[in-house]
Parts: sequence; C-alpha cells; structure tokens
Amino acid sequence: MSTVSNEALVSLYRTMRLARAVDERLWILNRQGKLPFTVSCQGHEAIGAALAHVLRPGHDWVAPYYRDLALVLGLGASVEDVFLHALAKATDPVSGGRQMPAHWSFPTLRVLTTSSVTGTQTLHAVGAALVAKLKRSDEVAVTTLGEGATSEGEFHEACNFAAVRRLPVVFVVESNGWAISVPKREQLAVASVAVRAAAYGFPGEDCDGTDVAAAAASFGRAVERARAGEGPTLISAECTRLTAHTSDDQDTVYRPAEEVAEARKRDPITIARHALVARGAWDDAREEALAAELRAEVDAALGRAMAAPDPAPDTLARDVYAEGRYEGAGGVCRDTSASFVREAA
Amino acid sequence: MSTVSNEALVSLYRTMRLARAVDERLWILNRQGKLPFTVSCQGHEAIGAALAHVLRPGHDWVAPYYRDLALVLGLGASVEDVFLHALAKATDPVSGGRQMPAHWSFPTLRVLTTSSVTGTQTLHAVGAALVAKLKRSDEVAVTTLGEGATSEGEFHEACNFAAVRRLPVVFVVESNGWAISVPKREQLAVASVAVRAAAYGFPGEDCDGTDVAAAAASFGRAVERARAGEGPTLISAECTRLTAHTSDDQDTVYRPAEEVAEARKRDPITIARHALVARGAWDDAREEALAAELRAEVDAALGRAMAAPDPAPDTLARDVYAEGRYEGAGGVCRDTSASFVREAA
Amino acid sequence: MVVGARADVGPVVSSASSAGSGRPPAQESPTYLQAIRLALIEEMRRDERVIVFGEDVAGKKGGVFRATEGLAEMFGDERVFNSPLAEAGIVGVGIGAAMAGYRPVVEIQFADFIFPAMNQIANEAARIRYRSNGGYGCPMVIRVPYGGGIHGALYHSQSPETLFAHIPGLKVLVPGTPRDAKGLLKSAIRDDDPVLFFEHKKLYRSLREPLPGDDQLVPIGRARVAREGDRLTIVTYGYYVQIALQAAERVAAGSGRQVEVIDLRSLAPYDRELICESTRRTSRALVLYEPNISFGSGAEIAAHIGEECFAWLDAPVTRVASPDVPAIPFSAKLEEAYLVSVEGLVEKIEALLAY
Amino acid sequence: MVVGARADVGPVVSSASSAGSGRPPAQESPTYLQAIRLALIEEMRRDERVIVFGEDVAGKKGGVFRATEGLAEMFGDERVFNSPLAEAGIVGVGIGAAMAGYRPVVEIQFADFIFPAMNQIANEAARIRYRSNGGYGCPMVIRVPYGGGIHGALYHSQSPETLFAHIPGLKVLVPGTPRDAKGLLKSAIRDDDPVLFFEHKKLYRSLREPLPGDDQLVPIGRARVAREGDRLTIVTYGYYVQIALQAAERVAAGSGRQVEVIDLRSLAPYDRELICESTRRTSRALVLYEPNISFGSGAEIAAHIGEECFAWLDAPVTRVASPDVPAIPFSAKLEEAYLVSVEGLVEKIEALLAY
Ligand SMILES: Cc1ncc(C[n+]2csc(CCOP(=O)(O)OP(=O)(O)O)c2C)c(N)n1
Ligand SMILES: Cc1ncc(C[n+]2csc(CCOP(=O)(O)OP(=O)(O)O)c2C)c(N)n1
Ligand SMILES: [Mg+2]
Ligand SMILES: [Mg+2]
Repeated sequence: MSTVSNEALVSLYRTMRLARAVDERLWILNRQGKLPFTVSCQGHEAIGAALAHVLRPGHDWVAPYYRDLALVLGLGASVEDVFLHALAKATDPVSGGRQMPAHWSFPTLRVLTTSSVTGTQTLHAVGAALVAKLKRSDEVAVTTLGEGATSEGEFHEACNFAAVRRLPVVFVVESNGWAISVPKREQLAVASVAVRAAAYGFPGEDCDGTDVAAAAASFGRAVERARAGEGPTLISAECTRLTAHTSDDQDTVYRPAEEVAEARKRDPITIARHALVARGAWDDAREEALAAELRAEVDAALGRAMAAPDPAPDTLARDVYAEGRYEGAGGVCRDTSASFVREAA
Repeated sequence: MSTVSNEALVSLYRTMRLARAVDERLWILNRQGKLPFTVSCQGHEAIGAALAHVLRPGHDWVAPYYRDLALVLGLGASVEDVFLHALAKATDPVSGGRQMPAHWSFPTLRVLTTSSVTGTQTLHAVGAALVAKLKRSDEVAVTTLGEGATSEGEFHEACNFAAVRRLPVVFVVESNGWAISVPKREQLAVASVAVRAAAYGFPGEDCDGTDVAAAAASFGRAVERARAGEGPTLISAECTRLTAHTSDDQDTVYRPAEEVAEARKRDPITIARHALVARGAWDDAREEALAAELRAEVDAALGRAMAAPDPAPDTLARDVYAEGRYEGAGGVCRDTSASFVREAA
Repeated sequence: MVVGARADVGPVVSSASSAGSGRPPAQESPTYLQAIRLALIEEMRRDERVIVFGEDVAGKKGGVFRATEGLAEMFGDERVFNSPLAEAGIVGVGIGAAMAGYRPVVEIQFADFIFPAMNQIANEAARIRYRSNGGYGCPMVIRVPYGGGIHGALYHSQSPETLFAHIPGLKVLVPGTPRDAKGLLKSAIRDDDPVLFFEHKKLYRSLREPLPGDDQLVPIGRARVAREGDRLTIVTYGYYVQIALQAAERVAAGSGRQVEVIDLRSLAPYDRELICESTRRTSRALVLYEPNISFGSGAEIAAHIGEECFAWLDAPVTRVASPDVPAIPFSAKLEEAYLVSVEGLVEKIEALLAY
Repeated sequence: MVVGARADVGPVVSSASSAGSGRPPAQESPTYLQAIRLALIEEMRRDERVIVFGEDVAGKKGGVFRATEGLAEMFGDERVFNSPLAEAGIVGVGIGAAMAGYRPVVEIQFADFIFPAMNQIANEAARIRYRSNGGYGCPMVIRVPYGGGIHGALYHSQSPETLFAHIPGLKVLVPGTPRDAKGLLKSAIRDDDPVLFFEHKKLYRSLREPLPGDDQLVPIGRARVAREGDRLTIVTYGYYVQIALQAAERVAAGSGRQVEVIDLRSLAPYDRELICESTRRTSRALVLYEPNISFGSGAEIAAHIGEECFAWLDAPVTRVASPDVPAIPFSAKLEEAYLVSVEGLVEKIEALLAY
C-alpha cells in the first residue's frame, strides 16, 4: 500500500542515507574526541524523511526533537549547518554554539527552537497551530517526540488544548521502545500511544515507522486533515533505536544482544533499499554512486565546518534579551555588570 | 439496579443531609460576614456519601478535594471539626487555622492533606497506593477531582504511573460541568472523562453522581477491583454544581438561569429522598425528625466551634519543619530570626 | 491617590459603571484593576496580534478578578478565549504562538498556581532567544495576580516573584500604582521578550488615580521615587509601597526626619542606579518586600547596595520581609502576624535612624 | 583528597571494581558518586521503608550517573524501580508515599529537569506539614545532579538550588566532598521533612577521600571550614569549594596572606553563625556561587553578612558568580567564559584584600 512514486521514494531514500551518513560521522567525531556529545537519529530516518516529505517547508511549523536529523535535512537544512551546530561554531545558525547537537532551530524553515526537556515542544506546536488558525491560513504544525516523553504532563495538556480548539496540529510519536534504559512496558501499560487520541477526541493511528512509504502515507493523511480544518491527529510511528541513547550512554549494560539484533533487522534504510530494488528503481551502481556522492558532500561540509571559528567569548551574553545586554528601545535590560564574566572574558 | 439496602440508603441520605446542612450554614456565616470564604459541596453530596460508604475509614487512603464535605463527614469527621476548620480556630485539627475551609486533612481517617492546587492530589493517592502495594496490604487509595482538573498534566502522570505499576487506586471525577465559569465543552472535547481510562490501560466508567445508590455500586466495584490487586479504575461521576463556584464567585454573570434550573432538578438529596420514599423506607415524619436532629447537631457543633479561641500569633511559625523552628534532632532548622514576624508577633 | 477600601481575595463584581464601555467615564480615576483592563484594550486595538487566553478570562466572567471583563465581546472569542485548566498548557501554547509571530497575553489565575508552568517559563520562554541565536523571540506577557492580605491563605496569597527575577531571559514587573500598572503593561505587551507581570491583588480595588492620556508607556527597568527624603532610603515595591509611605509619614510627623521611598516597579531588570544614588545620599537603606525573607527578592537589592554603596553607609542595610513560613494562613490573626504592619515598620525605621 | 580527572555530563561506566559488591574494597577512597551510592545502600539496609525510584534508576543501568547501580538487584525491583518519564509524577508519588509512611528517595535525572516537578515541590512537599497542622509529614529526599563545567550546555548544566532555598518547608543540601555527600545523604534520608539533595556532577568522579565508619551522619545546617585563614572569608559550596581552595593556595603562595574558605554544605538552613564568626574575624567576605548572580543564592549570604557584620567589615561584601545568561553554552570556549576560573577568583581576592 504505497502512494509514493518511485522518484519520491528515491528522494526519500537519499534523505535517509544522508542523515545516516552525517549521523555516523558525528559518532566518529565523538570517538575521536572532537565532539563531546552526540545523539543519534539512526533507526528514525524513515520517520523524519517521510514527515518532511508531506510538509511544506517554510510554510508549515515543525517542533521536532533530538532524533530528527533526517527531518530537518529533509526540510532543507544544510549539512554544513548541521555540523556547524554540532561543533558549536561561531557561525552555527541553530544556536550560535550554545546548544548541544541536534537541538534544532531553523527560523526560515519554520523549525521551532527545541530544548532538551522532553515533551515541552508539543505545546509550542499547538501554539503555532493556534496562530495558523487565527490567521485563517492553511499552515499546519507538526511535532515529534519519543514514546517516553508522552508520559510527561505537558503532552497531555498539548493534546487536550489542541482537541478543544480543534487546531491544525499533528503529533508524531517516534516510538523506538526505549527511553534511555527504560523499556516501553515500564513506561506505559498500553500497546501503543495511538490509543490516547481517543482520550481527547481526535483520531489516532499506528504506522510502521521503519517503512518510509507507509509512514509518508500515514503522515500525509494527518497533515491533510489538519490543513482541511479537521483538527489534530496522533500517530505512533514504531521504529527502533539502532545506537545507544547518546554518546554518553553505554547500552550494552542494559540492552539484550538479541534485542539489538532484532532492531538491526528493522533498519529503515535497508527496508527502503529493498523496496526500491523490488520496484526495479534501484541497483548496485546507483547505490555506489549515491554513497560516493554523500561521502563527498559530508566531507566537504565537515571540512568547511571544522575550519569555522569558535564563538568569541563576548558572545556569551548576547541574545539574552532582544535589545542586547544593557539598554534598548523597550527599556533597560538586566545588566550583567556585577557578574564575573566581564573579568573572565 | 441497586445493591444498597434500605438501612444503608437511609444512612447515606443522612450523611448527604448533614453535609447539606453544614454547607448551608457556612454560606450563612459567609453572608453574615463571619467567614470570609466558603466553597460548597452542594450537588456533590451523593458522590461523597457513596464513596465513604464503600471505603474502610482509617484503612483506605483518601486524597479528596474541596467539594468533599459529604465524603469526609461520611468517613467520620465531626461537624465540630469541620466548623473549627472553616472558622480557622486554634483547635482546627485540619490545619490549625492555616488553610481555607474545605482543605481537608484527617490523619486518623487517612484523609490526606489537600491544597487548593487542582489535580495535585491525584499523585498523592498513587503514592499511597504504591505503599499499600509494597506493604502487601489490602489498602486502597481513592482520589477525587473536578472534570476541569483532569486537564492538568499531573492527572495524566498519575493515571499513567498507576497503570504501569498496577496500583490499587480509584480516580473519581466529580463532573459538575463547570470549572468556575468554564463550561465542560471548553474544557475537553470528549463527552466523558471516563474514556481516558483506555489511554492508560485500565477500566473507566460513567456513573450518575446524583444517584447515591448507583454511585455506591459503581465506586464499590472499582474499590473491590483495586483491593483484589486488579489495578486502577477511573470513574466519571456526573453531578451538578448547585451554588456559585465559591462565595467569591457570582455565577449569575455567566450561568444561564435555565441551566441552574435544570441543575436543581438533579439535586442528589431530592433524588435520594424520592428513592427512599419509593422504597417505602421514608416518610414526612422521619424527614422532619431528621431535619430537627441535624439542626440541633449543627447548632451545637457551631456553637462550640465559635466559642473556640483563635490561633495565637506565635503558632504562625510552627510546623514548618518537624523539629520546630530552630533546632532539632536531625540538625538545625532554617531560622526566622532575621524576619519581621518576631517583632510583629 | 486614595488607599483603603476593601480588596477581596476573590472575584467581586466590579462597579457596573465601567462595564462594557471599554473605558471609565473621563472624570473617574480608574482603579489599578481598571487601569490594567484599559491597557489590554488599548493594546488589543493597536495590534491585532495581541491575543488573550487563560482560565475564565473570556465569556461573561472576564477573569476571576474581572481584569478582562468584556474583552471577549469587544474583540471576539478567537482573540479572547478560555483555556482548559492547565497552566503549563497556557504558557506553552503562548510560547508557540509568540514564536509564530503573535503577542499572547496569558493569565495565571493566581500566582500560587504558576508552578505547574514553571518548566515552560524557566526552561522554555526564558531561553528561546538565547538558544536559537536570536532566531526566535518570545514576546509574551504572563499576567499574575499575587500577594497577601486578602484572606487568601496558603494558596491565594503567595509572592513568588523572586524565583522569576532570578531567571535570565525573563523580565519581571511589579507595578505599585494604577498609572504604572497601565504604562508598564503596555510596555510589556510591546516588549520583544517574555514578561512576568505581577499584579498585587490588594491594590486591585484599593488604589485609584487619574491616568495620563491613552498612550503613555512606563519604561521597564526604571524605579520611581514615591516620596523624597534625606535620612533613609526604603526600597520596596507592590503593596508595600503603601505601607512604606504611611510609615514614612508617621516618622516625619513624629520627628521631622524624612524617609525616601523608592518604588522599584521593575524587579528584573531593577534600577541599580536610582537605588545607589538615593542610598549614597541618605546613607541608610531598608529593603522591604513581601516574599519570604530568606533568599527573597530583597536579598539581591540589599546585597547590591552593600556592594556598591559600602563607603557611604552609616548603618547596615536592613531587610524587612515575610517570615520563612509557607505562605499566609487563613486565620485573620495569623495573617496579621505574618504581614508587615505600619507600626512594625516604623519601629524598624526608627531603629535604623538611631544606629 | 584528590581533585582532577574527568567528569562527563553523561553516563560513563563506573570502574568495575565496586560494581555489585555494595561497597568498594576497604583500602579504596570512594569517589563522591560512590559515597552517595554507599549512603543509599546503608540506609536501605537500615530502614525498609526507604525506597528508590526515578528515571533509569533501576534495572542494569542504575541511573545515568550510576549512583543507584546494582540497587535493584540488591533490594528487589519493588523497592527500586524505574518510573515513567514524568518529573511531577515522580515527586508527587513520592509525596503520597511519604505521607503514607514510607521514605522515598527519588531522583531527578538532571537539575535542569526539575521544573516540571516545581508545583509538587513548592506547593505540595514544602507545605504538607504546615498545612496539616503537623498531621502529616513528608520525609522524602529528592536527589538532583546539578552544576556546570561538563559540556552539558543549556539543559545539563543548571544550578537552580536558589529557587528551592527560598521556599520554606524545604531543606536544601549542597555537599562538596565525598564525606559530606555520604553523611548528609544519610541525614537527609532520616530527616522527617523534604530534602533537596544537590549533587555536583563535576565532583562525581573527580573527588575521592577515605570515609569514616559506616554510620557517620553529617548534621544538616552546619557549614565546614575547608581552609583556615585570617585575612578574608570566602563563603561557597559545591564544586566552587575546589576553586576557592586553589585560589586561596595561590594567594598564600604569592603573598602569604591566608584566606579562609567556608563550605556551606547546607543552603537551607545555612549556618549563619559560622559565617558571621569567620567574617567578624577576617573583616572581609567574598561569596562565591555557581547560579546566576542576580537574585542567586549568594545574594542571601551577602545580605546577611552585610546586616550582621556591618561594624566588622573593612570592605564591601563581594559576590562572584555566574553571569545573568541562561545557563552554560555547549561551546567549550563559551563554557570557559561562563565559569569562574581560579585566575579570575585570585584577582577578585587580591582586589578585595587591597580595598
Ligand atoms: C523533562 C526531562 N526529563 C528527563 C530527561 C532526560 N532524558 C533525555 S532523553 C530521555 C528518554 C526519552 O525517551 P523517549 O521519549 O522515548 O525518546 P527517545 O530518546 O527514545 O527517542 C530522558 C529520560 C529530559 N531530557 N527531560
Ligand atoms: C493549578 C490551579 N489552577 C487554577 C486554580 C483556580 N481554580 C480553582 S477551582 C478551579 C476550577 C476547578 O474546576 P473543576 O476541576 O471542574 O472542579 P469544580 O470546582 O467544578 O468541582 C480553578 C480554575 C487552582 N485552584 N489551581
Ligand atoms: Mg523512545
Ligand atoms: Mg467542575
């Protein structure tokens, strides 16, 4: 059951492969001691690529989380920007070197800035959807989160608010079965988060988040419902976490080897490639060409990013308020004159 | 469909009437300027009486909210204590004159202390249920809240926690259709909160919270499920709010006269009396006798409570910590020596 | 300006005179509460991105204190609406709306109920601009009725403003008069950053004063000299400005010594210059605040004065505030014992003058 | 005591030596992290009402920092279990369990994630005893890994302890050494009131010291003189005790002037007596703290010293703390610019000595 054309599937596959290539490179940087932290999207690429595919970049609003490298690349973020961000360079457009890697913000793509705090972003998507509706636009807001984050009260408040005001928002749960070391059965007592939609009065559905075409179909329906003014949808996209939680986690401690082996069988990239091959739209030559192309793209982008300067210490106190540090149009800002940073910087 | 005997129904009726009598007296005190605030249980009496009926007072844990006068009276709180509390007297056993009226705490009845903050108490009930289970006791925890309070994230967290650990807890939503001036349709987009149970993986049901026998049957089943180790239940008990939200609210501003008239038709006390009469278990003579008895009880209790002393100013800083104000067994307490109260007191 | 009259914890029907009209008759001196309502109306007229939501703010009620009375009728139930009973939701949705270009003014019904929204305020609103490298702003106002002395007991009396003043990225306003309430709320709505706007419940109906023309802003971050003096500086804000003024009058009446009273109006940022200028002139400072004394707002002010005015001080910087007990009890006797009284303050002033 | 080695933001596998055994070999000097684990084990053995839950604390992981490693195996998965990912839930369920007679020790994975639980902590835990007239207590410990300097960026570096120190009804502990971490955690678990136990992440693996026998308690509310001196008093806590000690050594090495360093250990209540005794002796005080400077923990300490030691002071009480920016950036350069360095502190000390 696929509504995705061959061309589209190739493009989705490319996005997934690109995300994987960047992600793997980040791990290498981490192991080399060049990057103190990385958090992976491996296993989640089909969800991100599919979601980007059904959205209008720069028109629809996206409140993502840290596993959404494929999503932001699919929306149009550049690989160089991703590296500038990860490496906390002065020219990091995401956060000016302030946030940990994968804490996205791309204003021109309408990707809202995200924190590490699980679940908070769902309310921001609802807020963006509220504005979309007040403006009588056909903008849609989409938010993603892990199945663990659905336990947070804010997720509940977001769903209920969206339901009562019938807002154009889609909640996508990237359900990889783990919240760091906590398995899904210790997180919730239902088989899928999708059943929660009924608690608020809007549709919920499950989709296979390792099958990019199936995911795109499911997300596409939900986005069109929202765009048509029919309100929110909750989708639980089942996927796997192919890596440790982050580079700070050693998951061999708590994760059975068989579970990891099972997860690997559900690698969304392998599944997509098999689908392409089955459609006769892919072969080894194209695979090799793609690999080479991606390697070159990643190498070049990383090279440029590594060469970029680190943030100057005096940027530390910028962007705390709109007016800057001391005085501004709207009044006087909190100053930091008594603080130590002046001397230290 | 009633499993409640005639004797039990008479007793339930008495509890409801007692609660009403006390509640009405509190409004009178408020109108007389003797009580700056009151919050009413009128319309909720059947729920409280029924719940008390199916619990083992002093054995089961109860985390109530401010509309539960009938519940605490049914569990065994004395009318005098209710007045001492409302009037903020020195001997108020609930809070020593510190909390607003109807902010219950009766340790010997295992009624947990409650705040004004909507929904918080649901988590405390889950905590008590956790201990009940760890102790391998057959204690059950029950918590009540308004339908408005179910919008709070903490309610979601409570339900999910209870579900995952399969705890002996019953959530009773006293659904009166209003959250101050906000009607239910602006609060949630489903017909009943009971459907939310499925989102967590335990049973939910609606009951008529104006029919004390029906409510007792519904609550009784849930409590027995919990006692038998079968986990949580969520019940939405539909009722009406027969008064303004509190004495600080003027509900004529926002509440249509017809709605109030409709609500009055669902007065749980009238409904219970009719049921008793229909069973042949009640007549005018008994009604009059009961009225006289309750009036005497309320008068006497109020008289004693009014005569009780106000709290001494130096009790202001008591009970902040276990050891008292300055020094104690466990260490040194935060002192208030630099504070103004010393001079003021 | 008239102080007095009653101020209740809860919703009391406002005098019908101004209902619905959007503006009290010109000859009237609006109350602090009416001034807030007027600011909202003016700013909603001026900028249609301004929206209002929160618990009970819409419909016929217009807020439990009636600050938003009639707004839903005036501006429609899309721009003014009731939210579900969920504070994290109110603030979080506000943040999203602000990032998407609107200017939400949300209401937390009582300051005591702001804590469920703490995560959205501290971790999200305050950091939106910083973490996005200035890519997003969060122009949102959170209106917060606060303060004691209105029989509100533990959960309708709190003064939690210190917690927010400590969080960089937020602005925290604490107007003490109708004029400042109006002018500062207008500034807050036009500000590009998140503002916590603390409205003292005891002032809502007890203070009135004539207001200047429609579009007067009060700048954020500037304190006000509420009374001039040369012997001692009291730094305070909110309802306690009134207590300070009364105490200063008594001291003057008794011994002729003049106490200067500074109304901070803005807690973050606060007006370091004016405080220091005054203290250096008077050589004595007393910081008066309603939060619990320890780690409370006045600790910062006192520490700052101690650091910056050391050489000018003739006596220790003294703090007068609420005791370290968990909020105000319901009992009138205990509430009285908790709060700072004019008499109590006069004693403190005399002691400091005699140091 | 050895300072140094690395301390990472995230979970790093602890050295296998102590895993599972419940106690490191006797000859070892346990780390700060191991000391915490030992305290938990001893108290769980001593009192079966002590239970442990939170995110990732059970199973094979035993906490992202491994502070509860092996506990589920030792004490069973009823007494030690993973909660859902919900901080209000963790604390709120803890409160209920405490009211029902147990002694929960819950973990908030990072201090930065404590805000969703703020309502349960501030409005509930802190007020249980007060509002129930002493009818209920809330004997619960909330363990909170906090602090910067570990590449944790905006959301894995925060020091929000001030907010809790301001709330009456709570106790707030901030141990700076393995010995104090162990002794204070044991006191906290035995305490009948809610305790926020802040564990500095940068100390977890960087500090070791031999511990006294099994059952040594450290009293809540008593500071410790970490270094004696007569020319200036530094009041600090947490990781900055180490910075203060190093700066003091440098000053001594340079000019022979001895700086006294007080490690508060307990922020609420804090040891007013020891601070004042020391400051009156040295006549100079510097308050060093990791939270943002304005309205931060040290504001209280500085204000208190200014008030109580006025006549003894030869120089203004000086605060050295973090700038008013929203937490520490990820960039190593910016993190360095944010934190107080030994060099920076030495300069401040010299300036104050020269005043
Ligand atoms: C409020 C909050 N609490 C705790 C954490 C620490 N934490 C980071 S990710 C995570 C697990 C998230 O699991 P899930 O939502 O399933 O997302 P996944 O990482 O599996 O994609 C936890 C507990 C956090 N970031 N925020
Ligand atoms: C966290 C919080 N927010 C707001 C309030 C103010 N408030 C008190 S009662 C109430 C409405 C509650 O409605 P519901 O839960 O339906 O209970 P009901 O009063 O109808 O029984 C509100 C908004 C509060 N007490 N706590
Ligand atoms: Mg997950
Ligand atoms: Mg209701």
